[in-house]
Amino acid sequence: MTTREITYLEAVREAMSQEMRENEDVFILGEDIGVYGGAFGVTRGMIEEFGPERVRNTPISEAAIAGAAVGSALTGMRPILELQFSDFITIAMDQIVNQAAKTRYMFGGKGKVPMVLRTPAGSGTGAAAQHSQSLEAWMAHIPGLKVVQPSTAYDAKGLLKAAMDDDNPVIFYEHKLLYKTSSNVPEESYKIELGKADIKREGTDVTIVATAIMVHKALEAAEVLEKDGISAEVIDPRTIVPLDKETIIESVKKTGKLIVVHEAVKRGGIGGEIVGVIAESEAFDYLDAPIIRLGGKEVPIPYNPNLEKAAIPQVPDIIAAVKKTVRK
Amino acid sequence: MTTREITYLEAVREAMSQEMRENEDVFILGEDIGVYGGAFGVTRGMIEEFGPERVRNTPISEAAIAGAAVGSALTGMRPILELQFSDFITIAMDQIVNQAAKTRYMFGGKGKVPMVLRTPAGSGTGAAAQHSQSLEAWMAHIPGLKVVQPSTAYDAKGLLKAAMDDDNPVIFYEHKLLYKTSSNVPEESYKIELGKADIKREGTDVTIVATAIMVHKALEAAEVLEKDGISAEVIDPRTIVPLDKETIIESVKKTGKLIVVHEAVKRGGIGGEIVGVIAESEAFDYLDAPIIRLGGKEVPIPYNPNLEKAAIPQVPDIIAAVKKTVRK
Amino acid sequence: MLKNLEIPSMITEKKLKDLYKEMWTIRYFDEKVDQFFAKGMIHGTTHLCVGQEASASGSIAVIGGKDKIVSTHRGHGHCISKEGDINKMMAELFGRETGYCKGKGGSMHIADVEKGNLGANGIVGGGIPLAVGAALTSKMKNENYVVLCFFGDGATNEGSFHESLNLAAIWNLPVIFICENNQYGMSGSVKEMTKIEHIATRSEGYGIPGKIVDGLDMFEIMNTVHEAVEHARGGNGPTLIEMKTYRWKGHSKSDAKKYRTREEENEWRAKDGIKRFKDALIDAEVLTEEEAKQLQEEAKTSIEEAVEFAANSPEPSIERLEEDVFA
Amino acid sequence: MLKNLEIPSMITEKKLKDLYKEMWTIRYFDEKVDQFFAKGMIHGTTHLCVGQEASASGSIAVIGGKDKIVSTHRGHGHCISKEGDINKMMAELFGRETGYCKGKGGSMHIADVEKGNLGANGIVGGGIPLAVGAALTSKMKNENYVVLCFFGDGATNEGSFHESLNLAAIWNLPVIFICENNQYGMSGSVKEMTKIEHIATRSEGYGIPGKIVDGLDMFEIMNTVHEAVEHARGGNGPTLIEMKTYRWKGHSKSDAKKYRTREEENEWRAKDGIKRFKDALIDAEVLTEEEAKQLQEEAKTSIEEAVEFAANSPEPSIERLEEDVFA
Ligand SMILES: Cc1ncc(C[n+]2csc(CCOP(=O)(O)OP(=O)(O)O)c2C)c(N)n1
Ligand SMILES: Cc1ncc(C[n+]2csc(CCOP(=O)(O)OP(=O)(O)O)c2C)c(N)n1
Ligand SMILES: [Mg+2]
Ligand SMILES: [Mg+2]
Repeated sequence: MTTREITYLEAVREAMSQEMRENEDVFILGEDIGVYGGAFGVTRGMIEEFGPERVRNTPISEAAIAGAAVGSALTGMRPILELQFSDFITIAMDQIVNQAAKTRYMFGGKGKVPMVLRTPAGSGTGAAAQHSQSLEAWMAHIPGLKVVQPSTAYDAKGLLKAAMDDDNPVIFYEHKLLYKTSSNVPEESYKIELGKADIKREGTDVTIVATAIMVHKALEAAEVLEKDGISAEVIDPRTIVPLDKETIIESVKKTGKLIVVHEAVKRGGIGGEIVGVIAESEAFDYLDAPIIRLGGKEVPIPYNPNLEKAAIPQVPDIIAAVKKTVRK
Repeated sequence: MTTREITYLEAVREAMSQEMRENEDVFILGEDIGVYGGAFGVTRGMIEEFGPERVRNTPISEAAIAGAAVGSALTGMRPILELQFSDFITIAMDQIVNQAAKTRYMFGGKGKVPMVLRTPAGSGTGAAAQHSQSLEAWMAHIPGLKVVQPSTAYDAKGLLKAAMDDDNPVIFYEHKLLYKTSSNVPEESYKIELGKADIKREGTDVTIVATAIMVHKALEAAEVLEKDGISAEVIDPRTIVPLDKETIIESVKKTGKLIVVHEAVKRGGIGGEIVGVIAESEAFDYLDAPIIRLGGKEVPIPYNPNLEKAAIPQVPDIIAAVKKTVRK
Repeated sequence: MLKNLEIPSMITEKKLKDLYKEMWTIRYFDEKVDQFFAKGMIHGTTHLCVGQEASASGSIAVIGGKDKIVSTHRGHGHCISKEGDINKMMAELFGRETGYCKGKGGSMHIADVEKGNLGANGIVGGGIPLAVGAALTSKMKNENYVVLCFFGDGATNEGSFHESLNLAAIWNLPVIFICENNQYGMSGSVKEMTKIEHIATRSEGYGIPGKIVDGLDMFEIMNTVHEAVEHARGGNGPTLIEMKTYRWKGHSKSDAKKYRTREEENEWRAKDGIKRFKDALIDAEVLTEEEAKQLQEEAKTSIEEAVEFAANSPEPSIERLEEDVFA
Repeated sequence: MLKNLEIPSMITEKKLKDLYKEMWTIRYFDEKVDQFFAKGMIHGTTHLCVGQEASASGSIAVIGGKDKIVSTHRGHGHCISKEGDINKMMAELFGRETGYCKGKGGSMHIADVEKGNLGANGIVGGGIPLAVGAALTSKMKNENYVVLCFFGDGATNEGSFHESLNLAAIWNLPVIFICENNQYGMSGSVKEMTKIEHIATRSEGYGIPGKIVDGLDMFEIMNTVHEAVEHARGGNGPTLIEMKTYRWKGHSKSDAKKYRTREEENEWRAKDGIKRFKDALIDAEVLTEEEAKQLQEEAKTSIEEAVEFAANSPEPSIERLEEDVFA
């Protein structure tokens, strides 16, 4: 496969465009996704290629557009819903949680809802409390939804393809600060199976499970730690539902130490789930230090850039946590 | 204090009525809370006592009534919002999560939002997927909200008083199947501090942390286990935010074994948070068996009563989990 | 046009008779369910449409098999009218394996996707956006079907109603919004919960036609819905139709009905849609008293058979619990 | 009434001059913020109300200190008009300790609860229910204040708009809903996103008065809002007022404005609300050219001072991060 370096944002756009060229049932709807190109420019150029019927600019009506996506999916389309900020899912929750996620089960296995809800998450842009949340743990709690959090351009493209191919509602989180990061990405369409973690770096002394942007911070920390003679393994689950428990368990059995890092508020975040999975698994017996979770502080995301950074885990926090664990 | 046996439902009503008699700023709003008495009859008789201005029947507009509660709280009232089923918070999420929870912080410490959102949660009534959820983990993930889950009539009355006295938004979950259970409750108004767990039964071999209706199932299990010579300590956190970590940690240090049980779906449930708290605490070193979490299966709540029961933990599941842990 | 009856041309004499029977089927179905609930024989809760048969039967009468409906928590009538199988319905209420949802859904989630019934819904207003999406598919895939979207008066105070009507309006989608205004939500009356005389007025805020019909008059219903369907099929977008009706029973399983008077109930009962339909059909010589009685009897029997079917059906096995979450 | 000017009686000559200066303060404030953002000197994003000064100034001019407002993401003008402190505003944009929100909120969350500004809001339509709640307090506590609730044209397609207007209507609450229709959401035009000519039409669905005003005409704004305020204070409930206006700048920090034409922009710029107000005041001999120039100059200087204040203010210390979550 021919690859070239493109950004995460371009990778997302390319995945959608390739799919829309191949499958007439796929379309995208959302606020300002037309000539404006979406709040982050992800759909820029798409309305020009696919026209306003397949790149549908919507009113500011999150409940209705989410529901329209669900209803169209139930009747044979394969919609991609772009929600401008992931915080706005608060307005579309009934349609996602009570309808999309439950329809098939409630109907006794009839009907299906093949849709992807793509939405930018996370802090770091100074957009403050109502535009910077990481709420993926909510979605992971709901049977019937799959939840994806790509950390690289390569993963974004392949996972989005898998999400679009899936016959179920998939919530696809794009981290705002990753949009401009780039990596080598094949030109062709390809799929990364949902539910397969990626070991982004192998190591032997400690396992760091990190999601989304924290994957990069964990890798940075691992490099620093290497100089101190500590070998950290960095695992990116990539999809939190389904969660690749095996890969994490195997790693912990090898290293005996676990750090979990996410940007979302630590309390009630997906880190607890991962710790829970390990604490009830065979890996428990291999643990030789308490498990440390790093996550956002118990505050709304503040505006001031220094406070904003301090509200979520940073590289030094990861290094400190690892050292504390390894020292034990 | 004079006590008498009253139901959980009566305890909730009594707490509200006593407070409304004493504090003019307290009022209640919600759907069908007037002559109908609310979907579960909790407010029955209240409109007759307090009149339609203070017991405000609302249209079926969850977003607006939640926002009206927030706005009135911000300007000096102390509203109690009754949401007919806790599942409907999906429609009011923006007002609860983006407004109520964040207002004070976003405003830099100005303004306050003293409101209580009371809502019936849980399965067991045959109301199926959209009327049976336990979504308290969502709320616990949001800084700025407090989250209460009383398991007895006594706790319900005292915790509701504390919630009404609190100057912050409090989400108060009432389990539907507990409404008709009763216990000895003082006639006078009294307060149970938010953030204090209750050891519902002392024991030495295993710690069972259980919430809401699972407290009763855990107690039942503990009785059976006692006959097998296993002494279980049952802890009811009562409020999951703030969480009384100390009480749980102390218990685990004593017993060395932990089981966490809730009705909510296990994946992403508050059980993971509790496990996380223990796994990173000093109690970790005292653990001599993997921690077992019991929670709802990864399915929407089904209608058929047998399936409905099988979807959530039952007494035998708790017994089996304890035995597995203790045997280790 | 049948003698003296102004009705859409696709409504044949046979169809009128079928409709008469169908209305009785709906009524007997819900009367039976009511008895079972009263006796505690059925789990959960239910919302009966006794008294409201006409809005379901009349509306669905004028659409075809490939057209779709989106129903509500008060949805037994809609399901029956959309060629629903009463055996599967009753079995579902009994929580049986043979039910529409294999016993997993219950009354509030009965759906018949193949027949174009996209389901009842436990969330007030929750189905309205779904109907918009289904209509979008019709447009995008050129399938030329229309969607009848049912909801109550109470639902029109939900944000989803507003957002959906606007969206369907600007996209000119083939969806007909049918408000079954039975005067009350659970207990809140339209008079208290809105400040307007007619819910149909809200259509003006979306730039779409709004119609008010007597929700107990089968002919007015058929004609008005038919017109809206033609309008929609012609690519002219949605219509909001308000049907004034009344539920005879309480809101759900337990309801002391303190929010309304016995007199009011009696007034509305006197306007019974089934009786009016029968009288009109007899007047128009479509039906004789004899035939009418027979159709009614057949309806009743079919319900007995449905109960029989349901009662003899197996419970779903516990192993099925974790199936059907994902496609 | 001031010579030839039909205006509410509380609007004195002095007040008119203050308003003129205030409008310039708003414009200069946002022009300055625009520059800072262009230079990357400010974090986050912002939404400027350059061109829309009249709807903020004119509306808030006719309410008193104990009355309240609920603002939007495009809220600098509202804040300034509601006696906001531009020093604290600028400091907030700079993320400083001395800002309205101690640097924790930024542009989208500036609030001045003491002055009755219940805050900007980052959620489109998110403030509307809050305004209803604030009006409810006024009624329940007999405080007799009114609430002006601002929102954009785009926000009127949110469910919260619909639910809130209905709720305020049935409870007769003292809230005035002011839609600043600047023709666009972020990029979606009112023409595309609704099928109606005037957003004020939506008032009919709630049984409340709806008014359309030229949102660049200070006098029409003051008179119309004044009338609605009287109506509300009299216990007659809410009014929906649509103000036709235009934002001169892009939606937010980065906006290529591909969704509209240069010609359209120029047409609207020509209708400048500040200039019209000035001309009218000079006509009415309330103001001389000289005075006008001076007031404008004062406004400009005040912004320079605000920048000075902000720039010299300390950053919040990291220790403050976890404060202010709970009361
Ligand atoms: C979002 C939501 N809010 C509240 C309820 C509880 N509830 C069920 S039916 C109902 C009344 C609905 O009234 P209407 O829309 O008029 O329909 P009707 O019951 O009269 O047929 C209510 C409040 C619900 N199911 N969903
Ligand atoms: C619920 C929600 N959806 C979308 C957005 C993103 N957004 C911010 S402002 C805006 C446009 C709002 O348009 P309008 O209400 O007309 O106000 P204007 O910006 O024109 O003043 C959008 C889409 C948001 N902040 N909140
Ligand atoms: Mg009704
Ligand atoms: Mg606008």
